[in-house]
Amino acid sequence: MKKVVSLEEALDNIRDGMTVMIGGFLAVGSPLKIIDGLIEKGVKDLTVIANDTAFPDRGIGKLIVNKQIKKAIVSHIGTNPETGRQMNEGETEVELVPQGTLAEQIRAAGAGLGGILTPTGLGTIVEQGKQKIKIDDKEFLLELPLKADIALIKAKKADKKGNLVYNKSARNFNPLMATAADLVIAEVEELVEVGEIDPDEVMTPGIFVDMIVKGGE
Amino acid sequence: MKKVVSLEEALDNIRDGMTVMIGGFLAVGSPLKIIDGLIEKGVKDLTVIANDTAFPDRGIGKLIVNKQIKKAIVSHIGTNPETGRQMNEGETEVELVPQGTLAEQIRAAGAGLGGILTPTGLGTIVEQGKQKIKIDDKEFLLELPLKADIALIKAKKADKKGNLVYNKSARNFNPLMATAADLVIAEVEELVEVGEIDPDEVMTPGIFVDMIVKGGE
Amino acid sequence: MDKKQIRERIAKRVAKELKDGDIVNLGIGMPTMVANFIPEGVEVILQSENGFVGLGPAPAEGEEDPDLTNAGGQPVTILPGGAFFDSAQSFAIIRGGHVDATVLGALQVDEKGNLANWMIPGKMVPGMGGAMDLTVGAKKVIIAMEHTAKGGKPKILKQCTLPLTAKEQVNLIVTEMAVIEVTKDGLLLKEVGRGLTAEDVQNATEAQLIIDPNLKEMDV
Amino acid sequence: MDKKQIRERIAKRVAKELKDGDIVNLGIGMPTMVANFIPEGVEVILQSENGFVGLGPAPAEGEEDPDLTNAGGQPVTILPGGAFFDSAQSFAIIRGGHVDATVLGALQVDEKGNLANWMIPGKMVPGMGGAMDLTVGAKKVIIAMEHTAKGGKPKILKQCTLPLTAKEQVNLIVTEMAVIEVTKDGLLLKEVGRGLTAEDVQNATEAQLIIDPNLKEMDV
Repeated sequence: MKKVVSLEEALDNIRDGMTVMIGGFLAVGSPLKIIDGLIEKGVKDLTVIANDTAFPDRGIGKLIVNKQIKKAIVSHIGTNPETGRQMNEGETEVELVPQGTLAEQIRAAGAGLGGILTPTGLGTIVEQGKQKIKIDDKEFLLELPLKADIALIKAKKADKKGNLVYNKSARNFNPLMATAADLVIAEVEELVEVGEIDPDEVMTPGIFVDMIVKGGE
Repeated sequence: MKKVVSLEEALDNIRDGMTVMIGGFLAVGSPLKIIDGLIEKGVKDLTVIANDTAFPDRGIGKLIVNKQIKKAIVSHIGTNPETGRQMNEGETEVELVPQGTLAEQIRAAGAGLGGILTPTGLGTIVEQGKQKIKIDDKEFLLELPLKADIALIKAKKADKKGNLVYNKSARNFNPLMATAADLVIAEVEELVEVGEIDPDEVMTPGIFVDMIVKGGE
Repeated sequence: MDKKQIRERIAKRVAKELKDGDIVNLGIGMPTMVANFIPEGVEVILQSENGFVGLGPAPAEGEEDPDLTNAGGQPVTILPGGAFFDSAQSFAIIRGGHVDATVLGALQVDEKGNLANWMIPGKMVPGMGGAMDLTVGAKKVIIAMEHTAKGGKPKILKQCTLPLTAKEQVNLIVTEMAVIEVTKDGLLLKEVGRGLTAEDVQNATEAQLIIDPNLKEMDV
Repeated sequence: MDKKQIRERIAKRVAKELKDGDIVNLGIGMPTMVANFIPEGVEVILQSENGFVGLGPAPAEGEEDPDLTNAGGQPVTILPGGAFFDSAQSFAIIRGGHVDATVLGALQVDEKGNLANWMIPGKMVPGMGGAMDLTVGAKKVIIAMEHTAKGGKPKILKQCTLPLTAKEQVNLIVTEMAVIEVTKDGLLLKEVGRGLTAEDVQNATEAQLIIDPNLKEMDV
């Protein structure tokens, strides 16, 4: 498969109703060019799995404002009042998940685990509908894997085999999401030749990445 | 706490009967200097958690030959015939664990998870005594966290805050074990000043590392 | 005291709880201010749940790096010796008990150490973000908040009425009026604000306070 | 055929199963040889469970790096575009279904696709290493082994008698005598070695073989 593709080729794979993971933390480390492409293309009824819904005018928040998201599975919506409004008025479904649980659920899907046991959320409404498992008198919630049709991630640098290097706090959910979707599309700032990234410095091995889109810097 | 210590100071913490994780894969990435120190000191009745028991004359294998290990929790003993002999004659207890399960059990302990569900080992003797959990008609084994009193790990490079960088395939279990023990002692080839390791290249953050011992190259 | 003074006083008092070498996660808002008041000679390592340790002060204007923010999205710096990691590792640190203390705000906290700080049903639902993991995982959970809500309504209750963030995890409550420890016998009033009596604090608190025989004045 | 010829034949035939772009994990021993016979124009990425992708050939003498070995502990190289990772990530790749094919040896394999290759109770217990994860996680499990054990004793059985490595996970069995697919109806004999008949293969096999109507000669 050709790995380096145009934005249009990448967008061709994202269709109405799909479940899409989007990397980033308050839009830091989000694939902003691909998100703008989704807005232009008008793909709708998406189920989005992400850390948060960012801001109304930035990152995933723009997809919220543009009403392209049917359901958001996120840990936080406080920075985007429009998400709260749509949720309260029943326009958009929002499932709030503790951030660490969200990270482990995505990782579990990528790692072939059937679930993980976490103490997070015990005694709160997060435990509703979930199996509780007691181990040596300590209770845990059984949380299930979260996977997606598509993962849209963002890296600082890629080689042409798809090996990725992230920058600073823009790493966040990107490496996890790269493992947990049927198709992984990475937006990258810089594209280098194979061999230019030291194998010890690769943060996401190229085997996880299906397509690379050159983004802005 | 002073982080950079002598081999003797490090060894003072390791006492008879403790549970000790030791990094490395067939001795590649094992803290060989600390292991030699344990042999010289004669610490005994150790429960060792490691990938394997290496070779009779190298790495963890030396501790086996020297009869310092009461119990070994490992995925493989095939390269060390002495381990097999001691096991068959009831001199040393050996618990064999699938390698991927071992990695997740150590990670789970470090990550505060109560356990993980894996399909590995289903329908084999590995499932004996373990809880099976069915999710959507698919069965998984519930595997519990593995933690230790001490983790003995090996890195290529450390700064004086304990940030670690591993080299090539010598990384293996070291970053996982660094998260899962009460006291973490890292043997390192090279010691540099704080600030000399790019925060993006740190593989084990210094917050996990309690002591650093300068080893050979 | 005006709002700013109140917040500074709380942040200053919380800062004294941190010990040299502690790994600390500060929540968004007032807890973030604690970083400004850490005593001389005490070095704490700040963890930022979006993916690093070694959180430093805000950069000079014009020096902001769009790829380096705190969990509130504000531009920050990383100190020498810091390290970046992904969100799974970040929460492995948090959930795994590698954070010595977390400082969080609260809507309500009760005498059992229950905490509610992530939603007011039908009104404000920002989401829990990392707060549920932090309260469960950190070795010490410190609540930094104004003692009462608007109109003097108590926030320290017999029992939280809002949806919980975590059950029985709070260790210490620091307000502009008091320092209160959560013990298995209930809430122990350890310090009162300058010029206040234990009774003043009790009057602003719904839960019954146990008065520490060594009750002190808050030193801030 | 001598031992070496037998092993080469098996490795050559297995190599033809690999497709361009496949991510492949080769077990220790004979499976490792498969790397030498990958057809021109087919690029596979080899995964080494001790922590990398992009496994390359053995280094020239004197060029060995003690920190770079395969899962058998032998010095190897890494190809441009390869990547190192820790053991949790390595097995996330394996268990998570990111490996297209694994090639493993066997003591026994049976008509249900059960595999036994990690212990002979009371005699030889090397341990399962990564084999249990590989058989469960890889999309395709290929067994590469001599058709029979010492003295012509069948290794392809109605039912494994040794402790299993994994239940019902084997997809294909390649020996010097035959290529056999595990189907839900049983073992399908697809190819026989040059000069052999289906009957010859059946005589060396305990399990009942279904003869493929398009039975071919192994092309190696």
